[in-house]
Amino acid sequence: MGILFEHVSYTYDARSPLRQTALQDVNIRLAEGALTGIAGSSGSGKSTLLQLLNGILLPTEGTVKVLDLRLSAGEKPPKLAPLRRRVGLVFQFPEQQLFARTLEEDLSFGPLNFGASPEEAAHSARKALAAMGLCESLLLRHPLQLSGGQRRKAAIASVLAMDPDILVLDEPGATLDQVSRAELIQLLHRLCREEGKTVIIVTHRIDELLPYADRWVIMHEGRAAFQGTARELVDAAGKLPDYGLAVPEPIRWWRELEAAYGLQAEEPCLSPAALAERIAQLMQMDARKERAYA
Amino acid sequence: MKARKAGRQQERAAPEYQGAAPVSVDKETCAQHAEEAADMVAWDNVSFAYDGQHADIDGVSFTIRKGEWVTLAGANGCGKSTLSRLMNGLLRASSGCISIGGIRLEAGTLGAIRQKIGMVFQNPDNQFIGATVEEDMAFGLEGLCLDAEEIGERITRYAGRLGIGHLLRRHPQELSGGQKQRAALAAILAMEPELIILDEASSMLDEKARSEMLELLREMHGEARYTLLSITHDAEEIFASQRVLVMDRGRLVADVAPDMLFRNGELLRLCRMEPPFRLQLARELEQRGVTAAVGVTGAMVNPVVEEIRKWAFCSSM
Amino acid sequence: MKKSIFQLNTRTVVTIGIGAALYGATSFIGIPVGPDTSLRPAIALLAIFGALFGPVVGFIAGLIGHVLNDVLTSGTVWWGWALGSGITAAFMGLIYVSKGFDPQNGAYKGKHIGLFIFYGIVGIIFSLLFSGWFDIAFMGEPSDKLVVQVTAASISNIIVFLVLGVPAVIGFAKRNAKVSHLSVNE
Amino acid sequence: MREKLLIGRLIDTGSPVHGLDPRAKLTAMLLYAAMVVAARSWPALLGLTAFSFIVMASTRIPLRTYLKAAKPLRVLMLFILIVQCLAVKGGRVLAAAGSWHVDSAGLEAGAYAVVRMVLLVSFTALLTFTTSPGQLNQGVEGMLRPFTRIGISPERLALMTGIALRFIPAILDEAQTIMKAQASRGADMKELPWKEKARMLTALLVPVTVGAFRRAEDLTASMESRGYRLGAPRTQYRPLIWSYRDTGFVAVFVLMCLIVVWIGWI
Ligand SMILES: Nc1ncnc2c1ncn2[C@@H]1O[C@H](COP(=O)(O)OP(=O)(O)OP(=O)(O)O)[C@@H](O)[C@H]1O
Ligand SMILES: Nc1ncnc2c1ncn2[C@@H]1O[C@H](COP(=O)(O)OP(=O)(O)OP(=O)(O)O)[C@@H](O)[C@H]1O
Ligand SMILES: [Mg+2]
Ligand SMILES: [Mg+2]
Repeated sequence: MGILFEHVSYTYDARSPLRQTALQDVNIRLAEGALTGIAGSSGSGKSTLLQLLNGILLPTEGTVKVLDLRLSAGEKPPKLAPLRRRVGLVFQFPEQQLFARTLEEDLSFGPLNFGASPEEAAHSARKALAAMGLCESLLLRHPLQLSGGQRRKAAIASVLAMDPDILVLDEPGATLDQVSRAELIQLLHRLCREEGKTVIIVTHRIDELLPYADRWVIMHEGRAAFQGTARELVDAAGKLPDYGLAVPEPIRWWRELEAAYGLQAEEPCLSPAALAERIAQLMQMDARKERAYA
Repeated sequence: MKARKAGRQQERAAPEYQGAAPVSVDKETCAQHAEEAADMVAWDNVSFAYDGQHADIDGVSFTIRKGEWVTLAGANGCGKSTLSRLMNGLLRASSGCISIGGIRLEAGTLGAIRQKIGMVFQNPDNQFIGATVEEDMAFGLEGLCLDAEEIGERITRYAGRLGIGHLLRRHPQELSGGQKQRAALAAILAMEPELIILDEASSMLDEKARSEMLELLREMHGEARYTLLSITHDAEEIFASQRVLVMDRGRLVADVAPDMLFRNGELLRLCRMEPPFRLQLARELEQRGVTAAVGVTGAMVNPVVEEIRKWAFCSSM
Repeated sequence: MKKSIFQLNTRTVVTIGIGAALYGATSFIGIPVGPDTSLRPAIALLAIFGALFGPVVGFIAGLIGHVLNDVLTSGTVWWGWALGSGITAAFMGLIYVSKGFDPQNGAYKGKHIGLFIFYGIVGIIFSLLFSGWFDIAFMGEPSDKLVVQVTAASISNIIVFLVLGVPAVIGFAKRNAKVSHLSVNE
Repeated sequence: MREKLLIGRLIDTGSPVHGLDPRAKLTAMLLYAAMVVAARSWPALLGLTAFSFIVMASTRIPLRTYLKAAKPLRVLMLFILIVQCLAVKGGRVLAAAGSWHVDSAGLEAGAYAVVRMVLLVSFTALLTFTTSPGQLNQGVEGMLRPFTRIGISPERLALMTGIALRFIPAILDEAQTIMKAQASRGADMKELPWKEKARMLTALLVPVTVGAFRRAEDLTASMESRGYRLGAPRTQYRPLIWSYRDTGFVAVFVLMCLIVVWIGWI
C-alpha cells in the first residue's frame, strides 16, 4: 500500500490572481515501513508535499493515496479523522503546532481526541516527553515559555504521543543542537526498524540522515527530481548541484573512494565510522599487496 | 547575590523600561567598561530570571570588541536567546550591567542602543512588519531616514545577495520556511547596523543558501564596520567566526577559538555539539591507526590526510 | 500596573493594530441569524480589548477592525456599523476605568462583573441604535429593514457577549492571578 | 477563509488608474458614495451606472471580478428587495396572495435599493483592486494630515491600520494553522457534530487571541529592535506624488457629481 502520489499538483490560492504553484505533476511512491528522506532547496515544495499527506491540504490536481484512502482533486474527500489518527505530522514551525494552555494539555490533546482515557493520555504524554529528552518540570509551562529548541522537541513529542503509524516530520532538526538532532534521528530510526513505522523526514542536512534513510526524494521547483535508494542517490550525486543542493560530504568522500578502488557495486558507507572502517580495510589490503610485491 | 535580589524587586515595581528606573549596579565597573570604547559589547556579571527565582542567565560577563565575529553556542534551552534579548533591552537584567558601543543600557539610552543593534529572531514568523517583503525591508530603512533612492538601492542589493529578489512583492506569510528566514535576515542586514545579532538565522536554509549567507557575512565582516554575534548549532558557521562563547545552563563556561572548541571533547559535550563530518572521519580513521604519519598509498585518502594535517589532529582526541 | 487610558506608546499602537486585525479577521466567522446579521464571536473580542486595554484602545481597535473587514470583504465601508463596533468596545472598556479592576494582574471583584455586564449590554444596544440611525440618516437605507436588523443584532451580540466575552475576561483575570509571566502583561 | 479576502486585493493590470495617487482615488470614492446617496431618481442612477462602467473598464479588470465583489451581499440584497416589495405600496398590483400583494411601486423601490447597493459595493471595490493596502494606508494618512491640528496623529493611525492590514491575513492563516494542527491531531472542525463545533470554535478563538497578543509582543520587539520610535523622524520609501492626472481624475468625479445633482434637480 504505502503512499502514492499520482500526477499531483498543488497551487496556493488557486482561484485568485495571486496563485502560487508549489507542486507540479509529482509522482512519488513512498514505501511503508521505510525511512524516507526528502531534501530540496528552499521553496521547492517540501512542506507543501508533506501537508498533502494527511489531508491538511488537498491536491488541486491528481491523486494522493495514503494507506487505504484516496484524496483526489475535485472529489469530496472522505472522512479524514481515521487518516490523521494514523499519520502524525510535525509542522515546520513548532509555534504552529502548539496551541494549548500548558504543554501537558497540548501533549495529551491528540491521544484524548483519538479516544484514550485521561490516564492513558497523561501516560503517553510523559512517555513522549521523555523520548524527546525534555524535563517533566516543563509540563506546566505555556508552550511559548519554552526555548526555541525545547518548543520544537515539544512539537515532536505531541505527535509521538499519538503513536501514529506514519510519522511525517518537516525539518525536525532545525534549531536543535547537534546531539539532540542525532538522538532524534536514532529514535526515529528505531521506531522504523523495531515498530515498523513509516517515517518521512524533510531535512536540509542530508549528511546526517544518509546512514539511516532507506530512500530519498529530492524536490526541485515543485517536482520530484529524484527518487531512489541511498545507493542511487550516490550515483546521481552529480546532478544535485542542478537542483540547488550541495553534494553532501559523505557522498563526496565515498565517490572518490569508489572511483579509486572500483567499489561501484558496493553498498556505500556513509557514516564516519563505517567509512573509516572501509578505508582502513582498503588500506590494509593495499599494505598487504605492497608487502607481497616486496 | 544581594544585588540580584534588589534588582528583582525593582523589576517587579517597574516592569517597563519606559519609566526611568535605574538598574542597581556597581557604577564603577560600568564606567570602566564604557571607557574602553573599542568594546562593542560589554557584559558585567549579568543575571536574569524569567520567573524571578531560577536564574536563566547567571552572572554572565564577557566583552566583544568592535569588528569581531563571535559565535554563541550551547545546548537547547541554555539561555542563548535570552542573552540576545537582554542585549537590546527586550528583557531586563535583574542585576549586572550591559553596555553596547560604550553606552550603558538603561531606560534613557534604550533608543540609542537599539539604533546600533540589528537582531534577527529565532522565529522568523512574527517579525515581519510590512505587508510585503519589500515594505518590510523598507520599514527599518525609513526609520534610518535614508532617502528613497538609497532605500531602493539597498533593498535590491541585499535581497539580491540573499536570493529573494523575486519574492519582494510577496506577503511574508506566503513564503516557505527558508524564504521567510532569508527575508528576515535581509531586512536586518540592509539596515547595516553596527552590531548584528543572528539568533539561529540559518536554521532552515539549505546548504547553498547557507553558504551564500555566510559569504555575505564574511564580506560584511571584512569591511570591519560590523560586529557580529551569531547564535548557531552549525559547525560551518562556527568555523567562520573568530571566537566561540559556550553557554551551559545560563552560565558562560568557555571563550575559545573555533578549532579549539572542536578539539575539546569536554566542551563539545557541554554544548552538545559534534565535530563536522570530516573531523569525525579523521578521528575514526585515527582510531583505526590511519594517521598522517602512516604512509598512505591510495589516491583517494590523501584529502583526508590533508585535512588531518590541516586540523593538526594527531593524538589530542 | 495600569496605565493611563490615553498613553500611547509603541506597544499600545501595536496592540491596537493587532487587536483591530484580530477583530477584523474573526468578523469573518459567524453563524447567520438574520439579514447581514450573525452571531459573531468577534463581539467577545471587543469585550476583551475594552476590559484589558481601556475604552480608547477598544474604540480604535473596534473601529479600524470593522472598517478593514468591510474593505476586505466588499470594498465598501458601512461607517455606521464600524463606528458602532468602536462604541460597543468603548462602553465595555468603561470597566477598565473603574477602581480596583485590573484583569492584567488578576484583580477584580464580583461587583465589577455586574458592572461589566451592564456596560456591555448598554453599549451594544446604544451602538446598534446609533448604527441604525446612521444608516437611515446618511446612507438612505430603508428603515423597516433596519428595525429587524438592529433587533436581531442586539440579541445575538448580547448572547455572544454573555456567553463568550464575560467568561473570557474572567478567565483571563483568573489565569493572570496565578501565572505572573504571561506574554501579554510583560 | 483566505479566499474571502480575495476581493480586497490588488489586481495589478498596470492600467492608468493603478498609477494614480491613492489620495485622488480616495477622494473620488468619497465623491462616488455621495453620488450614490444623492442619486434619487432612475435617470440619475442610470447615468451613474454608465459612468461607473466607463471608469471600471479603464482599469482593465474584467467586469465580472467587480460583480464578484458584490456577491457576498446577495442574501442581503434579496432580503431588501423582499422587504421593499412588501412594504412599499402603490401603483399596479403585480401579484397578490390573500391580503398580501406586491405593487409596482414596491418592486421599483426594491430594485432601486438593490442597484444602488450593487453600484456602491462593486465600484468601491475598484479602490482595493487598483491600490495596494500599503498605498491605501499611505493615502489615508495623507488625507488625515489636516486633522493633525485637532490632535489626531495620522502617522499613528496609519501605523495602526497598517499593522492591522498586514495581520488580518496573518491571523486568518494562524487560525487556519491552528485548525490544521488540531485537525491533524484528530479534531477536524468540518467533521464534528454541531455542538462539538461550538466547543471547537472556542478552542480555536482562545489560542488565536492569545497568539495575536503574543504577536503584538513579538512585533513590538521587532519594531523596536529595528530602531522604531513613535514620533521619531522617518523618510518614505515611496512618497506620494500628486500629478495633474490625479487632479483630472478628481475633476471628472466632481463633474459627475454635479451632473447627478443636476439630474435630480430637474
Ligand atoms: N501560504 C502560501 N501561499 C502562497 N504561496 C506559498 C505559501 N506557502 C508556500 N508558498 C510558496 O510555495 C512554494 C513551495 O513552498 P514550500 O513551503 O512547500 O517550500 P519548502 O520546500 O518547504 O521550502 P523550505 O525549505 O524553505 O521550507 C514556495 O515558492 C513558496 O513561496
Ligand atoms: N518566556 C519564558 N518564560 C519562562 N521561561 C522561559 C521563557 N523563555 C525561555 N524560558 C526558559 O529559559 C531557558 C533559556 O531559554 P532560551 O530561549 O534562552 O534558550 P536557548 O539557549 O535560546 O535555546 P534554544 O537553542 O533551544 O533556542 C530555557 O530553559 C527555557 O525553558
Ligand atoms: Mg518548508
Ligand atoms: Mg533560542
